[in-house]
Amino acid sequence: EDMTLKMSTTTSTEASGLLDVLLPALEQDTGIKVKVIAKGTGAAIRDGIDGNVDLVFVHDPEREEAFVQAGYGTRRYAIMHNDFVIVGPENDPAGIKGMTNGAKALQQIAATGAEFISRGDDSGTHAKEQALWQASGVPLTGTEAPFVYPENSKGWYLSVGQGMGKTLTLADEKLAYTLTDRGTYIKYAYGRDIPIEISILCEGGDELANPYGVIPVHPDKHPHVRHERAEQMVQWLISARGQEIIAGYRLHDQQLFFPDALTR
Amino acid sequence: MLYHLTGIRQRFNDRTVLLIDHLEIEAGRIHALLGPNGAGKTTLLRLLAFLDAPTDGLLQFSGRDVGYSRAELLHLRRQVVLVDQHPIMFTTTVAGNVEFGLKVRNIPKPARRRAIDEALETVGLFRYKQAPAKELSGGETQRLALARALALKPAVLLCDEPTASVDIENQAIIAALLQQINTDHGTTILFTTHDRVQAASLAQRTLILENGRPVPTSHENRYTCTLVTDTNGTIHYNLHGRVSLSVYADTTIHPATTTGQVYIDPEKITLSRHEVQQASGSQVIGTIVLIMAESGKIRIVVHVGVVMVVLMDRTAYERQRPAVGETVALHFTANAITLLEQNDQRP
Amino acid sequence: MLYHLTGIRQRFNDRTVLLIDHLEIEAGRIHALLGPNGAGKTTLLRLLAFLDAPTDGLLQFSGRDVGYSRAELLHLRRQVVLVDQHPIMFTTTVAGNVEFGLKVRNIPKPARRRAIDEALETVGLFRYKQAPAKELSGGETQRLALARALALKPAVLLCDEPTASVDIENQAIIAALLQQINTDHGTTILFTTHDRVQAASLAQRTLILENGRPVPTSHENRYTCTLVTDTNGTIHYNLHGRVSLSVYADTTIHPATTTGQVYIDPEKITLSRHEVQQASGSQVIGTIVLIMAESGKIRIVVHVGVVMVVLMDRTAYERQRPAVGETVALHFTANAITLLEQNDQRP
Amino acid sequence: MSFFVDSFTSAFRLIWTLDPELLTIVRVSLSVSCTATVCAALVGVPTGFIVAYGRLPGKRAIITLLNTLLALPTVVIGLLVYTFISRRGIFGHLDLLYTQKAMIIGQFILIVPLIAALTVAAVSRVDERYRNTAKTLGANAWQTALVVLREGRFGIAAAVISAFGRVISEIGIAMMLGGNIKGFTRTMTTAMALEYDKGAFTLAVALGMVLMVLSLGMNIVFNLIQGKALR
Amino acid sequence: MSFFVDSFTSAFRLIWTLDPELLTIVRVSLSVSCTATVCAALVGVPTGFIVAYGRLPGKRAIITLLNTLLALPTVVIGLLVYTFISRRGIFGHLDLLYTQKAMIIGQFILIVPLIAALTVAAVSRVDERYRNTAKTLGANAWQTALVVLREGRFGIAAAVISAFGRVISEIGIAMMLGGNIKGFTRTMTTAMALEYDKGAFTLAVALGMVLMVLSLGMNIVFNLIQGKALR
Ligand SMILES: Nc1ncnc2c1ncn2[C@@H]1O[C@H](COP(=O)(O)OP(=O)(O)OP(=O)(O)O)[C@@H](O)[C@H]1O
Ligand SMILES: Nc1ncnc2c1ncn2[C@@H]1O[C@H](COP(=O)(O)OP(=O)(O)OP(=O)(O)O)[C@@H](O)[C@H]1O
Ligand SMILES: [Mg+2]
Ligand SMILES: [Mg+2]
Repeated sequence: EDMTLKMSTTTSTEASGLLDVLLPALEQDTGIKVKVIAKGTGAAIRDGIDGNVDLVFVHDPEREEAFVQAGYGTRRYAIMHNDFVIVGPENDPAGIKGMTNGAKALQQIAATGAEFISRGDDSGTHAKEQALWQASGVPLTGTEAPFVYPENSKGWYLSVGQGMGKTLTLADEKLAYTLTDRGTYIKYAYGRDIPIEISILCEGGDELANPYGVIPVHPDKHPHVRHERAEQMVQWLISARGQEIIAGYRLHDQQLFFPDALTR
Repeated sequence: MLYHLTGIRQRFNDRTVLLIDHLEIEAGRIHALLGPNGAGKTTLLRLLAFLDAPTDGLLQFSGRDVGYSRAELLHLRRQVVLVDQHPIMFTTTVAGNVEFGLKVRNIPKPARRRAIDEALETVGLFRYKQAPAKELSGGETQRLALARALALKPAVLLCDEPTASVDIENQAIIAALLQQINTDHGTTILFTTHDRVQAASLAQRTLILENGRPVPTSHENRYTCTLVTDTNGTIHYNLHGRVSLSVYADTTIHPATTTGQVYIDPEKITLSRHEVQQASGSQVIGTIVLIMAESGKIRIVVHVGVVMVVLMDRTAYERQRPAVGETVALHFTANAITLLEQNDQRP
Repeated sequence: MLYHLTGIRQRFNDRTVLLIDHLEIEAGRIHALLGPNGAGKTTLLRLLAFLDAPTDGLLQFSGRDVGYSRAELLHLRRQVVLVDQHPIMFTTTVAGNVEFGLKVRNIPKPARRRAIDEALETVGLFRYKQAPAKELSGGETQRLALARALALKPAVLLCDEPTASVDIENQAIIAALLQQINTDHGTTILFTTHDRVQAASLAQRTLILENGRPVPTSHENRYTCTLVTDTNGTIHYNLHGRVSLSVYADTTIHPATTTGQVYIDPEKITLSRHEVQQASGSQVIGTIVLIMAESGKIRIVVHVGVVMVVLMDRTAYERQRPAVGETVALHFTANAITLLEQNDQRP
Repeated sequence: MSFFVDSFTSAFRLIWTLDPELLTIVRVSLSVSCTATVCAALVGVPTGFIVAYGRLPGKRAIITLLNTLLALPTVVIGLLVYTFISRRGIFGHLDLLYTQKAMIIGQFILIVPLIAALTVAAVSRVDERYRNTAKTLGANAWQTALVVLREGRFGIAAAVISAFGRVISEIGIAMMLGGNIKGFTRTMTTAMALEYDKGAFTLAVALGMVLMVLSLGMNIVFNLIQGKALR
Repeated sequence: MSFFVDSFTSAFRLIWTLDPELLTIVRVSLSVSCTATVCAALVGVPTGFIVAYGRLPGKRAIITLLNTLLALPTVVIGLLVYTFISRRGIFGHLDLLYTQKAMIIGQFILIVPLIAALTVAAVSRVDERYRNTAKTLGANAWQTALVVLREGRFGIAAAVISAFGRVISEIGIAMMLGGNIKGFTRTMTTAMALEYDKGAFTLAVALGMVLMVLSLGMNIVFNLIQGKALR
């Protein structure tokens, strides 16, 4: 019982299948069992704030930083990253195929008025999309601060407020563009029973990086958390063994995640 | 013939509760249907109302076989209305209940209103017109059920104990009413009752069921008895511990029998006055409590400890002129008393 | 006194259906409760069974005020059982229905079994013991309801029309049974009925309700009438279009009146034989259909187009000795006929 | 609990200011739920009625089946409908996916068994004498059925009301088939789920409270319509 | 549709091989749903009964309230319970969040109004004479209530069965309060949602089919227990 930890994470992490190879290895090496609770990024961090879990594993650097700043987490450990890509229909009405700069691609989509699906759920991916819009120079509106969207976007900009998988399905269904993390895309493009047909059109830009971090919950705020165990787990994750497993995880012959801890 | 039943059999859970080889019911008459509880009266009425199909047999109505297709049934049922023994009222007003049958017949509204008012007045419920039907008393409910049927002016009216819990004044009104619609509209009426006075005074023909079978006369004077052997070794029937009757010589009695049912034929009882001697085996003493006329005969009810019915010819009655309150002796002619059932339920 | 009612009033939706200033019910007797439909008989029985509390007034039982606390009610109800007018059976077997009351009294199983068998045998339903109670016929249901109550050997038995749809043999059995438990166990019995024969033969005391109020005698001979003015300008009561009666001089009639209710006091009718002359205003001709004894008097039912009841003294009866089937003339003494209601419902 | 106080204040503000976004969401929620409920009642009540009232062979089997269908998870219904109406499905050309119609179809499938099963229970309990009385008074099959329906209306109303409660509070199908598209298919519940995922619990509960107010209003209206049905 | 054929094959394989992971999930699902249903029935049936049967003031208001509560969305229930049992909540020290107990609490809250509302409908329909007959035959308050319950059992059983269908197919609360933790709080439905998220639609529907088989089995058992309740 003492060896179990609770970790909240985003749905994409769990759905990627990485945890299914990572956690058994962890248990084998350290004896730590992890109960994984997957939900939206916001709710996952909220779990940390409320002390319901021992550590959080998410991908939204800004909010992770705020979480640590507020004293809820001890420290953010960069574990790995993958990247965001902009996907869209094969016929590419906005003509963004081959572009690397996400912001420019968005600008072009806005210019042509091609349909774009926004996750609109304040997730890590959504935060990234917001940042890209800010950088694109497209005039934006929006009442609430983090929620902005292009002006005159009615009809082509759809905010769906759902997880990545559902958003991808929706984009595929509507043959629209959307921003996605590579991991989920690969699952849906290669692993699904009915593969989605939209393809990667814009990838590679630095601003499209998608870093994942792990933060143990601070025992000062929540004395009951198993901080030492959590710390032990994090150390394992950033150890060569943990990082190797992450690097070695392949799905449909594609590498999904790139270890961060060893290089930094 | 309005109804013609041939080989009709009705079963419930493998028990045959109705078995009628042949029965005809004449149009335009008033018929009384008598019989003990569980005889199958209600079951028969439900067949005649086309609510149930018989398990077996042929039912003809107005000379045509009843086919039980949906359209045909609707057509037939619009001519025949059954008033239930324990009628149920729709959850609406008194007027609403009467209106139902008229509405389904697409009677226009003004005519409907008139028919409702008329029907309610005939059964004396006009002042309850707007009251919720479920709040009526027992007898009022029964009268409303009748009004609900009468408003439809059916060709055939089947009434299951129409006056069972109706007060005396309304019993008379209902009886008069039935007679009136019979004469005015030629409505065929068939009603069940346990009241022989009513049956005799109202019906032109009487039909008796017993154990699901039509029988020529009703078995009144039927008593549960215990068999008692006296000190001489003679066996007597003992009725409810009150009356003792000697056993007719030809009767065979199984040795194990301790209880049974006896039937005393009311036409085989003679009545004599003034003989205030001791009651003996074939004679009992009692008081006359009621005398009434019944289809050509006179019915005399005598209280001898149990209630016993004597049927006299009119001429014999005129001659003897027994009076209510008189003490009389009843004599039983040979084979007046029959042992119907022998049983030994208690070990 | 077992029950003592003072100023009891029961209202439903602002309508007073029961209003009893003072009423006592004696223990150990058999009481009959008579009255027309809607008179409040069932309502009264429900009060006496402690099922409803009166809107107003004081009910005493065995000399103590009834307080309507839950524990007290349970205690009281275990002494008093009401058999409904239209009894409902629990969805179980016949035996299960009888068992219920015994079970809630924690009677041990063997005693329960014996009581069930006995109760079912007394009402002649033993052979249906294991049948589903809901499948019984109308009269069988009523008998089962009685068995269900009898099995409990209550101190007070309230029966709402216990024999309304029971066949004649079982009516006699039930009557005998009620008499027997009254004598054997001193059970107080109160039953309602519309059958005067039964009331007279069974009950030691008769109670009559009308419009929710106790009245000394029952208003029989009450008829709905229309007022007809003949060619001479004289007004007559016309009963159901059959009988015409002249209006008593003192009666004041509103000019607008076209219909009303008349009451003919049965004790103010005299009967004469052989006078086969034309019927005149104060005399009608009819045939005797029934004669019966009723608490010191003789009740004679005459069919004069409508049914009319004549109550004679025993001595007058003995003197005149009218017979069933005879044609007689009825004379009405002054103020025998009262106009009870005057109304003009139809414009 | 300050959390609930905050939510309450927030809910009050949303209603008070007639927040236009909220109004859109409420409109979508109501129109989808009401349409689905009405359609499902039109199918479910007669179905349940026929099962309870008709003399069908295998009645008990049908009832068991209906009860089993009550456990049909929203994901399965969502996927089922999805498969048919997705671009690749046989009804793909109708372009139904991610529209209110799609949500209505899904929710319809969800509650038809519920309404039917509860209607069976309600109608089975109606005294057989109502039926016979209607018949003998000359009612045709249809009119007789209406009488029985009328007498069972309390239970049937309960069935429909509980079905309405089920759809208006339903999330899975609304999410999968509607897509939670802002301004088009976002309902109270999907909005709530979104706020929850964002970690904006206060707003989620505030929306929930608005939903309860809405539902209360609907029920009061139901109650008035139903009128004297309650004894 | 080959999709459904695949799902069916897959479901069959899962059941046939008695997949150990599946067994765990089924066990969790059943134990949570059954416990929640039993507890909710123990509270909801008496509540509904008292409302329908008692002479409470404001009966109609209570019924309207119960009907309103039917529309309580799972997110709200989830958050409500979350607020209380989360580490910061007043019951935080009990460490209930993300356990089966938490799911049971949430689902209990979800279906109590459902059971109560449907029980009200079922009991209201029972003829008043049953009650009076029981009373006059000497039954105490409790025994009288049992008689009425017995006569309304068909409708009450329908209430409980539909509540069971509701919880076993429920996702939101199971997800929010159970956390879908593999081996502990993963139920049929949350597993289904996960498979769906993973894009493994076939497996999701296969799990759904297994759920339906399970539910069918439960209903057959119910049916046998209920026995002759069906007229
Ligand atoms: N629950 C009720 N609500 C309103 N009115 C009622 C209710 N119960 C009875 N009544 C009315 O009270 C009056 C008396 O009813 P009650 O049942 O006592 O009559 P009753 O004497 O038993 O008649 P019956 O011989 O027809 O059985 C009737 O007019 C009836 O309509
Ligand atoms: N639906 C049924 N299922 C099983 N048995 C039934 C059913 N209906 C009637 N019976 C049985 O059939 C027999 C005849 O019933 P029926 O109702 O016709 O009697 P009845 O002559 O009307 O008697 P009563 O004078 O008591 O009304 C009874 O013994 C009854 O128990
Ligand atoms: Mg009958
Ligand atoms: Mg009465």
